Amino acid sequence: MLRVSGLSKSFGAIQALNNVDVEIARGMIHGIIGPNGSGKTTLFNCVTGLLRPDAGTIALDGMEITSNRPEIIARKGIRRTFQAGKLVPGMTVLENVMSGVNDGIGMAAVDAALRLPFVRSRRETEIHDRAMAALAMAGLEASADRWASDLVWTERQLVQIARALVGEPKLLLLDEPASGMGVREIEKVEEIIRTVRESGVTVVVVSHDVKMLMNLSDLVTVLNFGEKIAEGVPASIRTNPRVLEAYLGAE
Amino acid sequence: MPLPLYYFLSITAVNILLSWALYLPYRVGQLHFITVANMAISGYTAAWLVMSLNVPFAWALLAGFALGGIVGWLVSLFIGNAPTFAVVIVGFTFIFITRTVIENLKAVGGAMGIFGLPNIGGSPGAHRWTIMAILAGLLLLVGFLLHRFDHSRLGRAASAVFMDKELAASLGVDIRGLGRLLQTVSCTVAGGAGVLYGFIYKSFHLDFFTFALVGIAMTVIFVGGYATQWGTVVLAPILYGVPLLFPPSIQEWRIVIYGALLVLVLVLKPEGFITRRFVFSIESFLSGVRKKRNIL
Amino acid sequence: MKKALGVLIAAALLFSLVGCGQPAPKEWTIPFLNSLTGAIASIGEYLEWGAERAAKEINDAGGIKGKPVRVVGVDTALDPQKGSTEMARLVKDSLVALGPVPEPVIMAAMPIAVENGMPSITATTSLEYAQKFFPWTISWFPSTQERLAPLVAAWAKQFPDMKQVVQFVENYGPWPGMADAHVAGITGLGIKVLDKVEVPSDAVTFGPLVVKALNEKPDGIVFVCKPASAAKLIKELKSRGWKNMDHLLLFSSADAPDLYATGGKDLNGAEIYNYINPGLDSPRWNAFKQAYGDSHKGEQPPSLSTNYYDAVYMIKDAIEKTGVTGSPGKLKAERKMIADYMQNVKGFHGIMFDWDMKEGVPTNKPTYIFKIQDGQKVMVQEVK
Amino acid sequence: MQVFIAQVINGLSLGSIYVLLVTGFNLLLLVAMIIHFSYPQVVVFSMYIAWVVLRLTGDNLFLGILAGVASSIALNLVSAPLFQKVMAKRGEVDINSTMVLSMGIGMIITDVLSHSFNQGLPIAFPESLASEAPIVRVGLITIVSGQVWSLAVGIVAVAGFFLLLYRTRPGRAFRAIAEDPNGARLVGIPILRTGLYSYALSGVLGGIIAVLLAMLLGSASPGLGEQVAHKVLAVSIIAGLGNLAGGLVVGLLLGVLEAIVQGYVSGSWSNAIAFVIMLVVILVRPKGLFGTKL
Repeated sequence: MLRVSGLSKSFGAIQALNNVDVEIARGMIHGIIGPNGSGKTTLFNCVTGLLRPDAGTIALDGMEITSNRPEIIARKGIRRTFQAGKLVPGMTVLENVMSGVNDGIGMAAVDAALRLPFVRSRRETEIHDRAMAALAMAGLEASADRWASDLVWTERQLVQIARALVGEPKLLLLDEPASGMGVREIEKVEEIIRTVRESGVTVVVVSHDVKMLMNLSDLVTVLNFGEKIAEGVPASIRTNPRVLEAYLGAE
Repeated sequence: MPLPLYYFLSITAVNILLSWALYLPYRVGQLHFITVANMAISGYTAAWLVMSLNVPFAWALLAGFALGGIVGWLVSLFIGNAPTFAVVIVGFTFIFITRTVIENLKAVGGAMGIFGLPNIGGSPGAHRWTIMAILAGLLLLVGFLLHRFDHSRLGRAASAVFMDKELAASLGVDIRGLGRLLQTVSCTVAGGAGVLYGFIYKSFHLDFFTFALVGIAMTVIFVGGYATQWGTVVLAPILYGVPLLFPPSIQEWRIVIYGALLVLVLVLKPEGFITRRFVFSIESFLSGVRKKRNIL
Repeated sequence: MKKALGVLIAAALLFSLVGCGQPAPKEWTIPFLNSLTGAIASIGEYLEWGAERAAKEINDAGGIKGKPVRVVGVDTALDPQKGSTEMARLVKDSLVALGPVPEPVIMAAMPIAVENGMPSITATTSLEYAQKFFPWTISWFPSTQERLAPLVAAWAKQFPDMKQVVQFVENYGPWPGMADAHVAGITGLGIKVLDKVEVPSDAVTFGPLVVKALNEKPDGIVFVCKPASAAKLIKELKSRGWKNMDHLLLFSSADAPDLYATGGKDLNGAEIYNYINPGLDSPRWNAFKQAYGDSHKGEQPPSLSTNYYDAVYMIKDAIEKTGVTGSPGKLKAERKMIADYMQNVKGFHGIMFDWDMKEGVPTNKPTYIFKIQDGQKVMVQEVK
Repeated sequence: MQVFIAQVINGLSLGSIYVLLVTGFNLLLLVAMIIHFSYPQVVVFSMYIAWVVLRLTGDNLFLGILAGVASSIALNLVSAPLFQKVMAKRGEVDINSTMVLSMGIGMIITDVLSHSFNQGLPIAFPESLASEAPIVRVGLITIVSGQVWSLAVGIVAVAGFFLLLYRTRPGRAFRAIAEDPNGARLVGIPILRTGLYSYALSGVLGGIIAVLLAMLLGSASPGLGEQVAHKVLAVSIIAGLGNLAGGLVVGLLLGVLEAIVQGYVSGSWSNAIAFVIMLVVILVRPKGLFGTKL
């Protein structure tokens, strides 16, 4: 469903991505792995339009989206989370999740202006219900009214996933969804990711946590110094000599 | 209505409108000082229409709103999603240009100013009631729109932009479009407020629209609280009203007290006095006791 | 927190409803809307000093109709918002007021006095501003056009060698109009007015303006700008070799402490015109000078310091000569009596000279040209 | 031609004021990520302190200058914790809260100066410090020593701080703390001491600027800081925030531009024209002419 071909991006002298091809198939959990600085997040940033690639194309369902603005790409069904766990601290959990739905400005303005105070439009009701459903999927239904600034790290990651889901993505990009978590929390995240996939969303997970990705992914792509060095099912990656070399015995 | 109360309320209302005009673009992190220039542009234009062309006040006021909106919209085409710094420079530039142009325009009295704006509705009493009615209506309308904005996906989108533009974009927020909307509405409100400001005084002078006015609005917003529209409503009357009660010996140190207050609040209560949490607890109380709180 | 805010708002509203309190029937209260804080607070201070000096003299001599007079300073802080609200508070029950002081506050607040029929003397602004509010104020200065043209001409006549003149003009309030009046006077003598060099009000350095002016090769220069700017322009001129100091003429608004504080000895020899003559020798003036020096580290009274002194005496005259009683019941009629009286005062005894008012405009105030010497003004001539 | 040269020299003299102030402003940005909108007011405050001491000591230049510098350091160290407290986002400039805090500080300084010093009247510096006598005069072209000093110190300061911040260990430590205090602590930089040094350093610069402005302008008034604050901020933004060399170039350019406009076009339009040109630049290059250096 997503085809990345010949993608290159450099920052000054650093070649963050060098002629990378990745193909994400529908319904998969696709893992992208690589040491720090291998270009994983840059890849996400290019796909979501936050960075303009130097070369290469990105196509979603056969339609090229390479030069689209980020909000257009988001509305076409690609949603992501951030490694830093970016939530708006001054909003509640529910509001943060609801902020995942954004329509055109004009429509939204009219919709907002033409209501009495405390009366919610049909669209807002729908967003609210979707947000509650997404929170339920992340197991955070009970935390809907808490303030985002009061959440712990793990909860922030889960709220981010819920916020991405509420936009009804075709493709969900998760950037280090389990960084800084303990074993049991990681298992919980894995479980949520599987549930998401079962609901029909294709998932791409970026991580340097090899163990988790091997557990989770149907297919794994390995990046190192901006280049794709291997791709395959987890079992084949485990034994790939180039991967072992890149990780210098990390496994 | 007692005269001092009329001036206190009407000037406070203008201060609230101006502060709201600054508050709106600040929801996406833009300090849009052009609003003060807008007050002058629309105010002088409306005064000129009334004085020189005998246009009825209602039309002149509408023209003031429209002119503010048009200027704001045209500028927003260039700086809809500009970084704060660029927006600040735009504001300075417009304040300086507006000042210089008006100073040199004989038609609006140049450096002297405009004297003797007529009473709306014929008598001073009718004038005051008209001004109060318009201001009250405007406060309700703008306040209502702000409330709706803050409780809609636009408000949530603005909060996301305020925190992180990359995040907002990846959530599908049209940052440029949102900035344009907020800037245009802000400038429209400021334009109308400028017209009313002059008609309260029945004169226009360039020194009505200085950086001091920016200072008032900024203090109101930051001390009152920049995350909700209500801090402005509470702080504008206090900041303007309480010093009127100071004995002369304290009067003298008023500006120092303002400054110290601003510094203290920023340091001790960064979100200002009226925080979002505080407003939420009131709103959830209003919308039904203990009912599951909803985001409207 | 919320409760405290509520109490504050309620207090504010209540206070503005109640107003400043009724004027004590046992004394004459004259509120003075003045700029006691902010950028021109130093001017506000000596304006107020003058008014209070008059009140003290009057009280020492038995008051007005046997009742003491009290000047109450009301700070407007250069702020039109504050000025208008304070004025609204005063017009409820004040018989007469002084001020407001700077032009933006006058424009915001005077319409309230006019609308409510309360006289308020704006004794520091020019005719152009004051006349918009007649008869509820009077102009302290005569017509700009009629007065300044001969005044500047008298200065120029001193120097037969002077063939061409440049003006430095700041675009503030009535100043461009004053510059135009100067042009009329100078060209009347056949002297060429070369150029108007505009002085930006926030200028920090003055080299560019001075080079522009000097490049026109003027023999004389007239200054129509803020006192501090004028002083810095003169310093800059001197450092670029200007020698004929008496060929420099400063207009009356530049005659303020800022000028001397900034310019110091560099001003020596420059000429300045004004409406009061500090060198006058009269008991009343000498006492004023002495008292001012005593409370201001020996300084001379600035030129505007007598304006509100005279204004308080004019109010005294108005009350005594028109039979004003000060009773709250007759407020409206007595305000009108005072306003009408002041519009056409005949033979008012000012601290320096006697003058008449005609329809709100002084007709026979003398004007003077001085030479500046070590921060003092030495009279050159009186211009009738 | 002679006029043109004279005006360019005038412009450079005005520009050197902007350069000095913008360098101090940028230094605070670089070592502490602060937008000190009221930095010029702080400098003017130091000028006043220097003036007070000059008066008290019978124009003892050494003590006067020392007092100016000391007061600048003191003011900087006092305001430092306030700024650190309000900064929500580390590692990037938090324009909104630091700028507003700075506005508050500026309000206080300006008002205290207009109350408590010389009855609010302008202050004039003694001849020994602020000599008006030109060292060069050819026709309309004049140069006074204050102009030479200001420009020279401006250039030296830019070069010196550039080298210090980007080429030396202590300088890199200042930068590291500004960008990421926690990271800096992890790599073993003594946070408190280094932080104090960097604030003290910008205080020293502020004091020197105060003395130079006293030499160049010969006088000061409570409103002087406000008069130039907008332009200093604008110069820093146009050049690229924190870009020392850019601030030097743009500061001088703005000075020359203003002088040329005042000399050949119109004094009352000089602000408007200068800001329109700056506006065009910022719209074309939102990150400034020379790029942000933070």
